[in-house]
Amino acid sequence: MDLQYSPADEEFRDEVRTFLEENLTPELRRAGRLATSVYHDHEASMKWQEILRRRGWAAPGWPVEHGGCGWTASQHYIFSRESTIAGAPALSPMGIKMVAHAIIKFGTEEQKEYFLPRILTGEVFFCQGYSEPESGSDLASLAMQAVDDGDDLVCTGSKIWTTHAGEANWMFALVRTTRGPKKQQGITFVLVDMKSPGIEVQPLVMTSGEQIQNQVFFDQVRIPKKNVIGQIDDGWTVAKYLLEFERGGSPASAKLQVQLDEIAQAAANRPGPNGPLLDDPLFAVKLADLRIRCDVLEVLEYRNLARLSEGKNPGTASSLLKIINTELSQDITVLALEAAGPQGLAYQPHATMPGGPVHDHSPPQDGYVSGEAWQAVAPLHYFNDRAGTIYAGSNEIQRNILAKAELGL
Amino acid sequence: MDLQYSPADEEFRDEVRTFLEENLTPELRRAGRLATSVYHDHEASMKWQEILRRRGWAAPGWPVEHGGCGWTASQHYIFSRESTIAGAPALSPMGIKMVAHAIIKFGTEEQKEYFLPRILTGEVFFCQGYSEPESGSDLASLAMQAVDDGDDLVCTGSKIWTTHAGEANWMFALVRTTRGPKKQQGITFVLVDMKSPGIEVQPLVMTSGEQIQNQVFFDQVRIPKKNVIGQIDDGWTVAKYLLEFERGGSPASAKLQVQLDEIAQAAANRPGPNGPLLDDPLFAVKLADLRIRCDVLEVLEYRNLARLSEGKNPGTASSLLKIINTELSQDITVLALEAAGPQGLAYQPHATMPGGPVHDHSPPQDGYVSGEAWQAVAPLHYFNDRAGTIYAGSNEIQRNILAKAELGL
Amino acid sequence: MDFTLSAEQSELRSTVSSFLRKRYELEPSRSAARSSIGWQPEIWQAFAEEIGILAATLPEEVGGDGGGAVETMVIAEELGRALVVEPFVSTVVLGAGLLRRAGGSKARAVLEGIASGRERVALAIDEPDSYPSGYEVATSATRAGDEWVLTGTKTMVGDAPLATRLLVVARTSGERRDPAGLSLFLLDFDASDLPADVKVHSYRTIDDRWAADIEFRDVRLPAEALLGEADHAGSLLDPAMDEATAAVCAEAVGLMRKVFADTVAYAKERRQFGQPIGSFQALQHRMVDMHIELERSVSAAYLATLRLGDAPDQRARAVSAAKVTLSRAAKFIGENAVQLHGGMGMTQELAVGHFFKRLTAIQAEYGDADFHRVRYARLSDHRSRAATGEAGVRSGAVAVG
Amino acid sequence: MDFTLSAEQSELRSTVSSFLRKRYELEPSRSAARSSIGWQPEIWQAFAEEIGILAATLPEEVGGDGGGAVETMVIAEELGRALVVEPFVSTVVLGAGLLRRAGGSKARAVLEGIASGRERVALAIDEPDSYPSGYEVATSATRAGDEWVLTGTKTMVGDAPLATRLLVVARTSGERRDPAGLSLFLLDFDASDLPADVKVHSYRTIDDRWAADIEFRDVRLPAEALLGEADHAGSLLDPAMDEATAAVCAEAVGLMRKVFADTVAYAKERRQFGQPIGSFQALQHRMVDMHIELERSVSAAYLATLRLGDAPDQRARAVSAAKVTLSRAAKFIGENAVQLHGGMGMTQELAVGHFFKRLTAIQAEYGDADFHRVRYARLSDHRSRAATGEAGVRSGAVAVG
Repeated sequence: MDLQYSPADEEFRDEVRTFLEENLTPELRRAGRLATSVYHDHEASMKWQEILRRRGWAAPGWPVEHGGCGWTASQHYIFSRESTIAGAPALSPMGIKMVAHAIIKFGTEEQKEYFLPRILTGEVFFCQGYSEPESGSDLASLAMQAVDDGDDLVCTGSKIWTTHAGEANWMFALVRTTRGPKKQQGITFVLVDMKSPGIEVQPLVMTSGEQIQNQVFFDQVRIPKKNVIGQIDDGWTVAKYLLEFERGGSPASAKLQVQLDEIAQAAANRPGPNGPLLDDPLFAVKLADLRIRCDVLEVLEYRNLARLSEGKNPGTASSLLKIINTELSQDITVLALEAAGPQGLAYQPHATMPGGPVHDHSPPQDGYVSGEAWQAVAPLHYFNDRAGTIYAGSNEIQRNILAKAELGL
Repeated sequence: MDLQYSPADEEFRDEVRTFLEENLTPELRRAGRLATSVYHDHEASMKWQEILRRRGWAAPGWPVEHGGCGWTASQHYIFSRESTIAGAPALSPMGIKMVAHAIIKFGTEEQKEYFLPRILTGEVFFCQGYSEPESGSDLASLAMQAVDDGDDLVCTGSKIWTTHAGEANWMFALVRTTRGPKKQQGITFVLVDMKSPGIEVQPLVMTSGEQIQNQVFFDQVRIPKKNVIGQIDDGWTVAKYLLEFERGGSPASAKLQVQLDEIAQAAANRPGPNGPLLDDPLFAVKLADLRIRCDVLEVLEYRNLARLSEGKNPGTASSLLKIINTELSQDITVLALEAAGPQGLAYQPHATMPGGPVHDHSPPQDGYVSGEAWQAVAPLHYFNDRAGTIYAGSNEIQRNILAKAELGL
Repeated sequence: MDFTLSAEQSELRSTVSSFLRKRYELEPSRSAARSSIGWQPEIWQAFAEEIGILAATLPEEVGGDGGGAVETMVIAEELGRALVVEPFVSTVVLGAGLLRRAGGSKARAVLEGIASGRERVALAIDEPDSYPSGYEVATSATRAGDEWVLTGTKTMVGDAPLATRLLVVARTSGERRDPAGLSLFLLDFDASDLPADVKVHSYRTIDDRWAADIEFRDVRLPAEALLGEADHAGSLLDPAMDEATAAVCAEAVGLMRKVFADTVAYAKERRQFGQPIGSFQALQHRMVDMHIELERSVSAAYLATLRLGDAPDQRARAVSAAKVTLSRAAKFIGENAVQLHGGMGMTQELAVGHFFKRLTAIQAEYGDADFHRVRYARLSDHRSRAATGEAGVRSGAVAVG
Repeated sequence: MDFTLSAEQSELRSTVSSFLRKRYELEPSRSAARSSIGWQPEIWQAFAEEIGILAATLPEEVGGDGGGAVETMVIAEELGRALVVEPFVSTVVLGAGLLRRAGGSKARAVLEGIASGRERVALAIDEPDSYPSGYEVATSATRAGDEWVLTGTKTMVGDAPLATRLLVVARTSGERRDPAGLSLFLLDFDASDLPADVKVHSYRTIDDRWAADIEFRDVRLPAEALLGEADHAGSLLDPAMDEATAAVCAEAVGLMRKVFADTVAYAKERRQFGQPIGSFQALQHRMVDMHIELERSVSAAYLATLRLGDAPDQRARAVSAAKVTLSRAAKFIGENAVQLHGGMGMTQELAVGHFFKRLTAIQAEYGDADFHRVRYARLSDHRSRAATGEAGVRSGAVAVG
């Protein structure tokens, strides 16, 4: 047993570090550092994707023949970890990390040829159409009506929590082609051109004021059957396959450790009850507790990585990691808000780099910021991060999964 | 609105204080202070009951004609609160506070005449036969078989968690006289002479080593029908009536405040990382948090008291108070154990006054105690207090009750 | 022990409550809050003229009704329940509390203005480099002949952009962390028409209120700008801050009543897996815990309110106990209300999202939980608790052999 | 990154585990622990002779097998799972760790005795008036010619009643709270046959182990009783204490695996309201949280174990992280195992009650959670975390505009 990287991994890590040092501009780092949620500034994110693409690292998880890197599980982890630590913007997961895998596994040759290279360049940018207003945790109950009409499916209904629907030109969606006794059956996985007539995107304003999520209305939208992935009525198979990529795929500990470092640095300069806030025993112990939880999460991730490296199935580890990292992340946003002090109550999105437009906010003409940018990030991050325990299967659902699958209850 | 006692109440409080000062001997206070659970030293408890009886205060809650005091709700609260603060031993609740109310409400004249005065003097000492090994939270599923045989019911089965069964000469019990579709029906409330042939008491040794709880085995035990309280098959009515007296009856905040005072005093003399433990900011804040919860519980109790004083039903307040006070009490035992430090790991029941005999412990011949008596109390109290969230309807059950009755879920 | 409102207090509650139900809707109030005006002046005027809550707790000699802590609690709770952003606590509780204690004709005039709805007051105390609520003040006021010269920077001056007067805490003697040596100054104020030596940066807060950072550069104030005695502002600030803290505790109760009721209603109505989500035991227990936190909060708000007239240490301890309790509850109830509403709870579509933001902000106002925990600990006698008034605990001799 | 045991380590695990399954039952071990003997000497002898765990981690030159931190972890976890009360950690990890570092012929002889099962060692460090684990030492050893004179009182000397040797930490220079100036002395010891100048009070602990308070009254020790260098015991104690802490963390993992498995099994079997209590969602989620705590604990024990060879600060931080994690988990899992077992969980009838007591005690051993939180905070660089070795976080430039 050991906690060391292999020499080959160390070499790889150094290669990644060098690349990051050479290519991450201060502007790009800024987008990573001043992000207020998991969604980073769209433009910076796409710029970074293009830099990665040129290096051949935009989609390392794809099969080599489609432009992947053939990395080991360790290498994926190291790349993700180092990118985070260096402050690289996050790429949108919808295309590269999600639908692409469905296309690779279940798509036709034409679909692969058309979409995969365009996803890499950003020419095609996907959003996800899964949840519906009445189907959240109970995803399989989805009801978006898709009527078979010759070469097309004609869809009517609405999708919700559609991240970046405004920026996207394609959507991958689950629609209801057949109603039967088993709700998982009769679902079809489709790719939808967002310019199709009958689609209307309505932004949802979040508590942070950001408009990243949307509700997308479908009124008799025609989807050519050639844009079905897999078989009609068998979309649940595709969705389940993708779920593995959504949950616990990438390491969370690095991002959280960086956040804690930032809090520590900030608290060293903020006033506490008796000298710097960082020297306040109550604050110091809260910070220590969170750092300890991060250290432990890091080892949990390594254990998961070791299992993956041996070719084993992660099993319920993704549920476990999702619970641990989202709850830890939320607690970190609470400490950041506490460290921010009164300035953390000022609403100053103009000092941050949110993942989308901000509703109903006019920045001051002189660009004034009360306190520092990280203090402006703190409340927005706190609000947005509430999503962590709700999305991608709420933590209540994850606990149900663990109770059944892990404990046999 | 105000938080003041009325002048009449203040006068009453002074009367109680004077009585306590004059009658609480150091030995009796010791039993209160060194108790390791809600069950105080039996002998001290009975001695105190006798002193109270002579003053006419042993059973203040009974109707005046049976020896009660006719006090207002405030007066009951004040009496209980002052007794606790002064360190009086607690009386066994089984007789005076529980079965007596059943006898008064549902008993025959003979039953009243026989039992009530003897309960007061301690000549009759009751234990409770409710739970069975297979019927805990689901009390109504109890199965102790009671066969009708002329003038008697003949009982076979066993009861568990029978506090002080060894000290008791009578038991009040729920037995199954009829099996029907509704489990609450067909239960009968009986009084059982513990000297009846066929009864065997087997002590249960708790983690603290104390033997206060018992399992009581019934083998063809004959119970004369004249010892049935209420109607045969209608015992659930009696039990439900008594439940009101068991839950949230008396104020818990006073006891908890005294415990916190003791912790504070102890921590002022224990070494901390930097001077007295009490001056350690981490410890001080934990203590403050618990004291604050106590202050708030006190107000919750006053609000409940105010409702009772107006003749209103406490409703779900007893479930609410039970949850709050048992969970707070447990957290206090944790802080006490922490304050006790290494000596809190020494097993020294001889330095305490437990509510019953201790299994498998030979006190040192020289009576040596590592540290002080309160440090010896700390771990035993911690262990015993785990019962708080289990007994009298586990806190999970109380939350179910609140969800249904209070929130309508 | 009495937890019932008097007939007048009940009447006050229902007056405020029915006014807000009819006239204070979420949508228009948010729009106003986010506009350049930032609030609804006509509502404020109605507070004064129609339901009289601006005068309810002011002394009779300035046109008030002489109400006390319970009246403040009743009003603040109702304002919380409707998520009112208009500056009640800062003007009527904190501002008026300071002015009332300071006395003098100038203060009296402002109090009359508050009662009639003309004046709004903001307190400038926290500074960029000071520990929040810690009375750590570097802003100085020095005597220059008959005048005072004020220099320094204040931050997060709540409601300043709407205020007609500023109360500024400045140091007139002593070192930066010295609790003594502070003085209170009253300044005319209009954020839209400022003298050259005052610079104001106004901003919205996360809960749709307004605040400002204010820089004073050698601002000359007349002698009568000093309120009360020089160097002794602490004796005004301590009780007034405690009153304001008790009032936001009551406001928090109102906020929580609303989001809790909404959450339970939503859980009964929202169906997943073929049943209402409120039928899942894990969520039921969560809501029971929210109910418990709410009941604790109500009690804590009573505790703070009913102890405001006690001796300073008892008062401060009760207020700190309440703020710790309310902060914890606000976080627990706010976060879980969002969680149980799922994604919708994170949007501005439902009330819960807006209330959540106020519940977040209120935790930090007038000292966060840690500030009050430490204050409470400091005020608790180390050996055994002193009597907390008549209904408090009386410690017996706790030593045992 | 490798979390698999080597073939030898796996073999060791199954040897220990199958020995304990066959030969170490709860009932007889409790009886022995509560008897005047206090343990099972024949088990100890079997540890040495049959499964070799007393020598497994000792250096080869004293008859050991040269195993390291992972072997200690494997053994301690299995001992925990069987609730072994015999003094493995104090003798083989802490005692031997100190002796090994001290070196010299006397230490070597004792190490040989440990390997063969003849010797058991107890460390006397805490004192009645010292902060636990704080190295606060008033007991003094002063030179008198060729001898040392030892005076002072030690408390909660774990396993002393069973020990054949005492290691005593005494002050040879400096003030009471001075971390330097401590020295380590080796004394022959037999609790049943004491010299007049040593007074011992033996007692059982809440988890059925034994400990003692020991008073030294001008005890004269020969020069060679000093282990290592005078005034520098800290350099021996720090790493040895960290190793012992990591070992009890592993032991705690074993304890928790057992009570958690018992709890889940009980929840599946115990029926109330016509269904297994494990079908109630609130209890399911509680058990999931126990599972999460357990998985975190396993990871934390790995972290501590695999960092024992790192630089002192990295080692200490990893060990403190582990102890904080394990203490929290031990409390949560222990308390909830009892709660879910209901009344039966509070008795000595089931294993859970006994394990609960050990889980309670272990939280306080080798520094409680607060002690380690503070130590961890102190060791964390204030600006940004230093690299925690190769796999640790590397902080980039974290400043933003």
